[in-house]
This record gives sequence, C-alpha cells and structure tokens, in this order.
Amino acid sequence: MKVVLQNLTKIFPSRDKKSNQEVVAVNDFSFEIPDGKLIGLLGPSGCGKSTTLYMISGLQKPTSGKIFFGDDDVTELSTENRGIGLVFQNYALYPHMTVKQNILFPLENLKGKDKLTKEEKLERAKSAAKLVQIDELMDRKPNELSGGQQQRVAIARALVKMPRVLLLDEPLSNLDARLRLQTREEIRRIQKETGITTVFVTHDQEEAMSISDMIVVMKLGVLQQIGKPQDVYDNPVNLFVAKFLGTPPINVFNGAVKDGKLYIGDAAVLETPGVADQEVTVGIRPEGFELEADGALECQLSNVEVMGRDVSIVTTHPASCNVTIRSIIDADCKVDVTATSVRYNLKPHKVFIFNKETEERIYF
Amino acid sequence: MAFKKKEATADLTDSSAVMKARNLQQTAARQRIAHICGKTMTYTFLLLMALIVIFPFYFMIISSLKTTEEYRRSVPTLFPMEFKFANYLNVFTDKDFQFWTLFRNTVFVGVVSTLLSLVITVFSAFAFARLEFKGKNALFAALLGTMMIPGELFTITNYQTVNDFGWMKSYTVLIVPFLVSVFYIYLLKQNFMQIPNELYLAAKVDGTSDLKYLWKVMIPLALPSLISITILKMMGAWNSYMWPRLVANDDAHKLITNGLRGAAFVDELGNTDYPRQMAAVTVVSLPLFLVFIFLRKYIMKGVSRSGIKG
Amino acid sequence: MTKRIVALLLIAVMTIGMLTACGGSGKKGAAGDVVTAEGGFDINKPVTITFYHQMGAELQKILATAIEDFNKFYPNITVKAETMGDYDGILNQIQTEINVGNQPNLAYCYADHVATYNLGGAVQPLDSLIANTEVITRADGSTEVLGLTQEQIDDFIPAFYNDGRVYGDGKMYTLPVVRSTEALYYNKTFFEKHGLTVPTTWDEMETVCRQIRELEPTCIPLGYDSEANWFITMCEQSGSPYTSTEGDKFLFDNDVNKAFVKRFQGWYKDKLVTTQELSGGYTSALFTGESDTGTRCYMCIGSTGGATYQQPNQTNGVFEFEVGMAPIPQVDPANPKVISQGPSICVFRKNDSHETVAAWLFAKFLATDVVFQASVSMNNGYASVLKSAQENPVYKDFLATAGTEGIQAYAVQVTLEQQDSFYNSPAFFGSSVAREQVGLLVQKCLAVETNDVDAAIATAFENAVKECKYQVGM
Amino acid sequence: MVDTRKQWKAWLYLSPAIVLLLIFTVWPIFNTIRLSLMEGYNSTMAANPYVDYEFPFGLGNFTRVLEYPNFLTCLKNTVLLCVITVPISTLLALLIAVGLHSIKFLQKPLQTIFFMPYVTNSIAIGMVFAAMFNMVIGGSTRPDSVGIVNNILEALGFDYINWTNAGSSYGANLAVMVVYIVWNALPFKILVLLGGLQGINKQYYEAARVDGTKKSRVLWRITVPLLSPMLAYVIITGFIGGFKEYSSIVGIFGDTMGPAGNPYRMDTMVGFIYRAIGKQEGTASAAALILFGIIFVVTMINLAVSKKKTHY
Repeated sequence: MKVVLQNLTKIFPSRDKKSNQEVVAVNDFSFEIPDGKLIGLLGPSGCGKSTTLYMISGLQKPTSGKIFFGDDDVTELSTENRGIGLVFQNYALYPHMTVKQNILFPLENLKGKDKLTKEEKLERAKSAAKLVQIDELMDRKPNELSGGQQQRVAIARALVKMPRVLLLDEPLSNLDARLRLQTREEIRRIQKETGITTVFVTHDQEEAMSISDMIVVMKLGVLQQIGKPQDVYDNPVNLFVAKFLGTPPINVFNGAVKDGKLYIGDAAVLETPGVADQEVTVGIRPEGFELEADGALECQLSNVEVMGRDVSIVTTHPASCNVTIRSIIDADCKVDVTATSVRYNLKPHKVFIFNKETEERIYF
Repeated sequence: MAFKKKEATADLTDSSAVMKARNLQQTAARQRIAHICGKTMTYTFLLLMALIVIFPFYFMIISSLKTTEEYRRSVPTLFPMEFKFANYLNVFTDKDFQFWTLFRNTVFVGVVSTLLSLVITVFSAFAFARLEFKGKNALFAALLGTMMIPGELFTITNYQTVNDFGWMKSYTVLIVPFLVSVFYIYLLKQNFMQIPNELYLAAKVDGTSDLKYLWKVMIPLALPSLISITILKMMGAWNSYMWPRLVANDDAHKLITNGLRGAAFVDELGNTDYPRQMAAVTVVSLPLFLVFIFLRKYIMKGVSRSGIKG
Repeated sequence: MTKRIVALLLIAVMTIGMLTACGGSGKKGAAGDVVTAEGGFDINKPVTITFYHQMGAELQKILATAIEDFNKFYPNITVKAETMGDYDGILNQIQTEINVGNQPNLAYCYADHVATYNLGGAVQPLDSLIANTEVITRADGSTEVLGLTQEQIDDFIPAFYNDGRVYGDGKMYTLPVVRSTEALYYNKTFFEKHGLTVPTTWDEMETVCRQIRELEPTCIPLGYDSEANWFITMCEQSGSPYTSTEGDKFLFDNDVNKAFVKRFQGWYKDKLVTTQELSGGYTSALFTGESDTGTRCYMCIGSTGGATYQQPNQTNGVFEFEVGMAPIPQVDPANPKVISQGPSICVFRKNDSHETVAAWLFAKFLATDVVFQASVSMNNGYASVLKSAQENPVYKDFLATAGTEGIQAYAVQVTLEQQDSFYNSPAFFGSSVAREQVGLLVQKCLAVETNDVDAAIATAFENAVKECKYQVGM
Repeated sequence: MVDTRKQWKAWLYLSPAIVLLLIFTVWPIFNTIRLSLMEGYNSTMAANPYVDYEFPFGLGNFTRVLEYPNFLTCLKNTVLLCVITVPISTLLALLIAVGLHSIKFLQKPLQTIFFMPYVTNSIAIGMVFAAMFNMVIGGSTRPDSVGIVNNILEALGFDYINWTNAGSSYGANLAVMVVYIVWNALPFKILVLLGGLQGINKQYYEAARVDGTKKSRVLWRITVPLLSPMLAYVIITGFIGGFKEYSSIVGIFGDTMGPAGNPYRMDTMVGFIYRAIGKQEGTASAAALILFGIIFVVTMINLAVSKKKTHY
C-alpha cells in the first residue's frame, strides 16, 4: 500500500494562554511512501516526526493537507478505519492482559463480516507471535517480559490484524544498545517477510540508515530530504541534513570560494568550478580526509585514537566551527603521533559546501 | 502462513479495510456522526448528572433568599418570588448567631489542628514509607483495621478521658483527640512510597539528616497530597458537630456548625426559620467553596498521585 | 497477621474479664437527700451556678432580666445560663455529663428526663429544701424563707405543682415554670356558617366530622398533632392503664386501649382525621389554610403553646376566618382529663451544699416570680403556673385580648380554664420510651392497610410493649 | 537490614500518632469490649454514686443484640443499602469520571460542580432531599404537597409515587435512601477515580483506538482493569461506610427511621447502637463489636476478591 502525504500541516494551539503563540508542528509536508517499503522518519526531537506519524495513523487530524492510502483519501477517516498497525514508543501493552490476550485484543474488535471464529483468532495470534518469535511467552504478563520481548509483543499486536500500513514510534529508544542492534534487524526481517509498508520514527540516524529503504529527514516541522539512506548521506541538500547524518558527525569549517577554489583559512583545499565567489560553510565527512605529507589542509594534531580497522585522528583548525576535527582513515596509514600537525588532502565527493546564510547546498 | 508476503497482500485486497472511494466518504460521514453522537451523549449525561448534583446547592441558595412564608409553602418554589437579602444581613447581625466569634473559633481550631495533624501525619507516613522496623506491617494493618470500627462508640469513653484530663471547654479538647487520621497517614504513605527510594539513599550518602530530607525532598514532592489533607482536615473542622457540642459548647469555644444548629434561627416554638438558616449555611460554606475552587488542581493531583495501590 | 490480631483480642478479653470481675465495690455513700447549710446560707460567699435551658433569643432576654432581678437579692450568686438548642440537647448533654459527674446545677426539664437523670442519682430531691424554714436576709435587706412557704405552695396550680412528684418514690424533684395543654382549635366562621356545634365528647366529634365531610368532601375535618398525647390522654380519659412506676411498667396493651385505637383507625380510613406524622407536618398548616390545594382541616387539636401557628393567614390585615378554641373532647365530660406539658426546673446534686442551695434559690425564683412567668407566658402562649399571676395587671390585660388576633392569650385562657382537669403520667426509666412507642403505635394502627385490622392492632400493641421492655432491659 | 538505631527512630517518628491513637482509639476499643461483657451496663446507672448496680460479667449483651425483635430488619436494611448503593455509586462515579476525563470544553466547571456536595453543608442536604421527594398529606384525596421528583414523574406521564410519607412502600423508601446515599458518595468516588484516570497512560487508549475498539469495550477491558486498584479502594471504603449508614436515614426519615405509620422500617445496625446509647451501653457496645465483626469479614472478602481481580 502506497502512502501519500499531500501538503500536510499541523498547527497546535498555544498551551500558554497569554502568549497566544501557535506551534507549527508540521509544515506543508508532502511525500510519497512507496508500497512495501520501510521508511525511517528522522529528525531531532521536536521536529514533527511523531506528529507526522500520528497523522498517518489518524490519531491526530491534520490542520490542512491530505493523506492517501493507495488511491483512497483517508484524511477524514478515523484511525480504526484506516487499517493501520501502530507500535508505541513504550509499547502500550495492556498490563493486565497476558501476551496472548494482548495480541488477541485487536482481533476481538473486528465486527460484521470481518468477525473471526475463536479458532481463527487463535491461529492468527499464534502466527503473529511466531513471526516475532514470542510464541513461547504467550501466557506471561507484560511486566514479566524484557524490553525486547515487550517490543516484539507490541509488534505482534500491531501486525495481527494485518494492517495495510505499520507505524512504529521510536521503536528502539527504550532498549539497551545490544538489544537495539538485534531488534532493528528483527524489524527489518519482519517487514521483509510481511511486505507491509512500514513507517518508523526515530531520532537516531544510525538506526534509520541501517534498516530503512528510505529515510525522511525533518527539521522543525519542515521536510528536509527524502531518499535512500546512502543517497541522503552522500548528497545532503543542506547543512542540517549533512550534520544530522553520520557518526562521527561531519566536520564543519568556515570557508570561502574564490576564483573557483575553496579556501579553508588560507589554504585552497578544493577546486569548485562554477561556484561564485562567496563566504561558505564547508562540511567534510570524517572519511573525506586523506593523510598526505604535502596535503593542502594543515591541522594541529591533538590526539590519535586507534580503533582497530580504522584510526581516528583528532585535530584542530582555527577555521573549524567545532572544537575538534575528527577524521577517520585506514589503519594502514601510519600517523606520526609525536608530530604537532598533520596535513590532509580532501576527497571531493565527501566535501559539501553550503550557503552561509541559507545553509543550502551549493553544488559544484 | 498468513504473514508471508504474497498472501498478506491478497488478504488485504479482499478485506473490507480496502474501501472504494464512495465508501470512504460514507465511512467518514458515519464516523463523524458517531463522534458527534458520542460527544453529545457524554455531555448530556454529564450535564444531567451535574444538574442533579448541583440541585441541593441551588436549593440552598434560593432558599436562603426566600421569605419564611414562601419557604413554608407546601409546593416549593424553584425561584424566589421576592428576594430577601435581609436574610444575609441577618447572618452577621443576629445576636444568637455570633458569626464572627464562631468563625474565628472555627478558623483557629481548623488551622491549628490542620498544622499539628500535618506534622503527625508526615512523620508517621515517613516512618511507614521509608523506615524499616519490626512489626511495621502488623502495625499498619492494625491502624487500617481501626478505620472499620464505628467511631460513634468511642464518644462515651473519650468524653470520660478528656474530662479526666480536665480539657472540657477548651480549644485543646476540640483539637487534640482527632489529630491522628489513619486515612491521611495512609494517603501520604502511598504518596511517599512513590518517591524513588534512591533519592533517600542518595541523601543518606550525602549525609543529609532524615528531617532535612523530609523537609527538602519528600514534602515538596508530596505537596499535592498534603494540600488535599489540609483541605479535608479544614472541612472536618467546618463540619464537625457531635463532639464539639458535647465537650465545648460554651460561647467562647463554640464552632460554626454548632452555631448553625443551635438556638439561632429557631423561633420561640422551636420552629426553624429555614431561609435565615440557609443564608447562614451558605455564608459558612463559602470559604470552603472558595478554597476548593482555588486549590482544585492540587486536590486532583494529590489524589491521583497517591495512586491508591495496595 | 489475622492470627496475631485474634490472639491479641483474646488476651484483651481475658484481661477485661478479670478487671470487671474485680472492679466496682464499696464506692457508694448514702444518698444526700437532705441539704443543710451549716450555720445558714451565706449570701456573701460567691458561687457560680450553671443553668441549661433551650430558650431562644427572645426568651433569653426575659431570662436575662430575671437573672438581673435575682442578683438584686443575691449578688454573689452568678448564674451562667447556657442554651442547648432544644430539650433533646439538654438531655443528651446532661446525661453524658452525669457519667463523669459534672452535670450543671440546674436545668429546664421534662419528667422523662428527670427519670433518666435519677438513674445516675444526680437529681436533688427538693422535699428537704422545700421544708427548710431558715430565713435568709437578702442583699436588699428583705428576707425570705429558704424553703417554700405554705402560701407559696398554695399559689401553684395544684396539678402543675404535683408534676414534680410523679417518680413513684413519693419524692418531689422539680418545680414547674410554665405550662401548656392541648386544646381544640376550630374554624369558627365555618362552624357558624353551617350551624355546627363544637364537640365536647368523642362521640360528638365523630358526628361533627361526618357532617363536615358531607359539606366538604375533599377535606379532613380534624387534625390531631401529637399521636402520643392522643393515646395517653385517651388512656386517662377512659381510666385504663398506661404505665406505672411499679411492676410491669408498660401496661398499655389492654382491650380498652385497643378499642379506642381501632375506632380512630376507622376515622382515619374514612378520612375524618389525620395526625402530624401521618400528614407529614403540623396539622395546623392544614387548619390555617396555608396549604394551597384542596385539603384542609376545620378542627385541629394541638398544643396551646403553638397557638400562633393556628392563626389563619391574613389578607390585607384581615384574618381569613375566625378561630375558636375549646377544651378537647372527653370520654366522660363529668370527669375531664387533659395533658399538662411544659418545662419544669430541676436541681442537681453537688458535693458543695452551698452550690445546691444557691441553685435551689434560683429555681425557686423562676418558679415563683410572677414577672418572669407572665413575661414568658405573654411571649409564647404557655400559661403561668401561679394563680397570683392572673392578678397581675399586665397579665390580666394580656388575657383580655383573647381572640383570633390575640390567640396566645386565648390559649392561655383555655389552659387556665381547665386547671382542674390536668393529669400527670408517671415518669421512670423507660417512660420516654413508652411515650415514643405509643405515638408510633397510633401511627402504625391508623395506617393499617390489611383487612384484619384487629389482628394488626393486636400485633402492633404487643410489639410496642416488647420494644419498650427491650429498650429498658426488662 | 533492620538496624537498631533506625528502629528507635521509626518509633520516635510514630510516637505522637501512637500516643494519641492509644488514648483516643485503642483505649475506647478496649473499653467497648469491657462494656460489652458487662451485662445490662448503663453508664448513667454506673455513675450513680449512691446505688451500687450490678453488671454481671458474661455474654448476655451479645445474646440481647441477637434477640432484638428488629435485629433482622436492621441487618437486612444495612446489607441491602450496601449491596445496592455501592455498585450504583461506583458505576455512576466511574461513568462520570470517564466522561469528565474525555472532554475538554467545560471540564473544569463540571469537575467543580461534581465536587460541590463535598462542600455543601449537611444541614442543607437533608432538607433539600426531603423537599425533593416530598408528597401527599396522608389520607387526602389529592396530593397536597408534591416534590420535584413527582413533578418530573408527572411530566413523564407516570403517577405520583408516595416516597417517604405515611403509606409509602418499602421499595419507595429504599429508592429514596439509595438516591440520597449515592448522591452523597459520588464526589469522593469521582475524585479518586478521576485521579486514577489521570494516572493512566494515554497510549493505551490510542492503541485501542488504532484497533477500532468500541467505547464500551475500552471502558470494560482497559479502563476498568487499569483502574482496578482505585475501584477496589472505593468499593471497600464504600462497603465500610455503607455498613455504618445511619445519619443519612435520619436526615430523610427523622429519628424514627421510617415513614409515618411504619417507624424503624429503615432501621440499621448503627441506628440500633445509637438508640441503645444512653439506655443500654453494654448492648450498644456488643452491637458495635458485632458490626465490627461483620465489617471485618466483608472487608476481608473484599480484599481477597480484589487481590484476585486487581491487576498489579
């Protein structure tokens, strides 16, 4: 099922009665989620990603704009008529019901011709449980389960009624690091197996990048960029997206374009043909540095962290917007840790320049 | 299995969840109607119940404005035919009903007993919630058990006791015997229990004394509960009747409800002048009412936080 | 947990068992019936006496004046008067106080209350005080005998004075203050218009009621306010037993009583009569026409103390009808009986005989002070118990106003006219229960709805006696 | 670990409460037990300094209570009132609390209104109810004084009902008491339940909405179980209060606790105790202990049931 959002806007009335300030949570948001894909809605907290998810679910009504499931306009449809499954951040498992009862609960709401016999219901619940590998835990209560198990129950409950769209709100945020890795693979597997169009919300770019077919980056209610994770990473449309994606984060410098060359400080580090002379902000991915004895960019060396496969070199530079610059290079390259400075050459496709004011990408 | 890719899509296509365009609008309209109906029913129910609940209050106020003759009519009027505001004036000027004295006594007894009661309740609840000692659970269960006893029977013995103490006709006798309420201790204990024990342990590590911890951490966190208790206790002082009448019914210590039920507003034949009495009742209820309106938020919080779990 | 509580309880029970077994022996001294102040009553010795009453604001003013007058004679006796709201308030308060021995010095009382106080041995018998001939020189130089002189005793209307001696032990416990009785209020205008005769017997009453029903089919001709009074007065009028301080005490379950109750049941069924409880309010409301629909009474038997409530509504300063007052109907007009009601005053025992005597002096003052009694009487329609009050010019003028307008004076007049017909009921522990129970009995029997009225009435009587006996532990 | 220093500290903190409870609660309880074992004990007689009344030690007071001709009536009324009013008031309070919780517009004013009975003086309440249910001068051909309840019945096309006056039926009397007691019990229960509702995570409801759960099913399958601790609390306290019902009946029917012509028809256990005070305190004490026993047993049953049914 393809999901289309058209000019979606959500405005919350101000909580503070005196100021009368409205809060625009989602602003003129449009995009299309292809059928059967896993989409990560990504952004820092307060960017409107959860609101967007809730509008897709029907729990919140958009202030304006339309939502389509396939060709159906579901904007006016309330949540139960949309055929979605929703997994909450803290799972919202009914604490007084066993796992089985929790999973059965949505099925018991079906009425009319959808009504299932007892056996059918049990069958469905069992296969859903099997899918998320909790079929051993059916008679436990939620508080007897680990976080990861609860998460699976929540997913099973969302899946059991065979939703057209599966929505997950920060599905991994309540899990510890190890479980997180495991569970995100799990989500990916389940999505693949069922082929249900799935949207999940996260503030963790790594998580989003690792499992999504597509990611949607949002900031302050405004859509920034949509695309396959690698595309977005490789081609951020603005400074925000560039900064938001990637660990370690991108290194940002104040720079300038002069005569088709990009300068950081006094050093001309890159050819930028066709870019008008201007002050710019430069973003360089950590992996965009190459150690060269005669490299164009000289940085003061402060630390070298050997991480096995890679080496992380921490340096400083007066033009850097961050306190330190972190580059990641192959462990094979030898670094003289006693030196006071290192010199880098830059890989052009890992360097992005942005308009100083608008922070929009300047392509070269 | 149903969840394999292909089958799932097949399932979905013939499920009724898939709707044709015209169906969509119908569903949307239906759900709007259902929503409006639901809201209408909720409001109708609530407003109807509110009407029933508020009626005695309304009746009290209109009665307080009626003339005695009108009040005595066998078919009660629902709106005064003529307003007699003099009834209210009378509350403050009536010689039999020393409003200000009664008011002062009640406020004094209410405030002092509330403060003392709070101190006792806080300490007891703290001991039950945070300290370990032998027989704690048994003691607490025994305390809860006392709530089941019809308290009226205590009167005879307690009267004897306070008389032996020589407390008759004093503020002491109005304040001391009922300072401890098992219910308040229970309420506050529940609230204290919800404050993570780690905070207490952390305070211990920092060398904070129990008292300081209570004052700086527990009390601020349990404030809503304490406010609820304050209000309940104040209402108690406002409405207490049997005991004060028995032990301190002299003019110097009389409390407001006794004033209301006493000789005031009764004519020579023992018939009550209801409108005047109702005016007095209204005036007397007003402070409580205002307190309630202003502190409603805290009362609500206090109760919800006590999270009455076993 | 539960086990522990049970164990605790058992221990407690055993301990208490032993306590009770051992406790309570040899505490009692002799009853101090005789009060003698050694060396005479010292009027200069300051003393405070507490007086419980139920008076409202107006009467309290009169009382305050009386206390002022009293203090002219005895400036060192401070009277602290406290109102307890109503008679039940006085009873409850004093009963609790007797339990710990701090009852007041004197109180307004009904005979039933005194019987209760007597259980605790708290009431001072007055005989020795009445008989005391010590002469006191008062602060204003005048003198009085500490007790009552024969002249003073003779000044009391005898029936009222004898109200103090109804406790079965021959002792005098109270002095009367003011009295009311029951009277028949009738709609004089209506009676005259239709040429009806005011009934003097119950047979005549039935006839009149039936006549009125013919004239006004929607009315209930007679309202009787107090069910209990009705029953007790009927016992007295019929000469059948009600209660006794001796033996079985509750004697009212007998055929004579059942017979009159059954008769009234018939009246109630025929809508000839209603009562306060059965009509849900003082029947005076029906009599005065305050009720704004069809039901009304043309006669009402109620207290003379409630005369103002029998006063009809006024339109433009004119009463809607004239009220007539008459003695209540009798079984035997030759031997009339009417109830005597109203506060007496009793003195409580105190260890300090000076206090007791001071309290007595104040009680005596209220009982014999014409000004106080007349003022109270004029205020509320109760009659003074003193014959000499009727000679008081102000009171005389007041009595002369008797009529629809001066209905209180009318009531006092009717009370005084019947002064030879008053009876006293015995008072003992349980007399108040008996009174309550016969009141309820009348209600119950009148409202009987089964066909077998006799059986229902018999059961009701039986149960009432049972309840009485149960409540006093017989 | 229970360390001894903390032990005495705990007792120190508890000392004011314990001392006061010992004097004003525990001692009266013991005294009550003592009096209940003194046959025919009457406090006024016992106080008589001149006559030495004997009150033999024994269980006579207890048998006397059971022998009371109206004992079964008292018990029946007490139990009936409990069994009827507790579920009704709990259910109404639940519905009102849920309703209040679900709305935004008017929520606060309505909240205030529902708590108003809390701050309305009890004198006023009794009189108002009497007036509301009033009707009929006994024996008259047409009702003379009609309360608003009957006005409403008339408007709905029903006959007047004699609620509380002479000749009224037991059912009508009971109905009035039920309404009055429920009305009285509502604010506290609403307060507690509303507090409980505010503590429930909203996502449970969103989850239910996503699943298209019907409102009634949400109420019974989600709200009620999640509220079960509070519900258990209000039900248990409701039962305890219900067994002590007395003043509300006096408020409507007066001291005779029944309509005219049928006194003590609505008598209760506490009514019996009150009447015995001042006459037969030994019996009153015994009756109080019997009542305590009943309440104790019922509360234990309640607790056992709620332990099974509450979900935490």
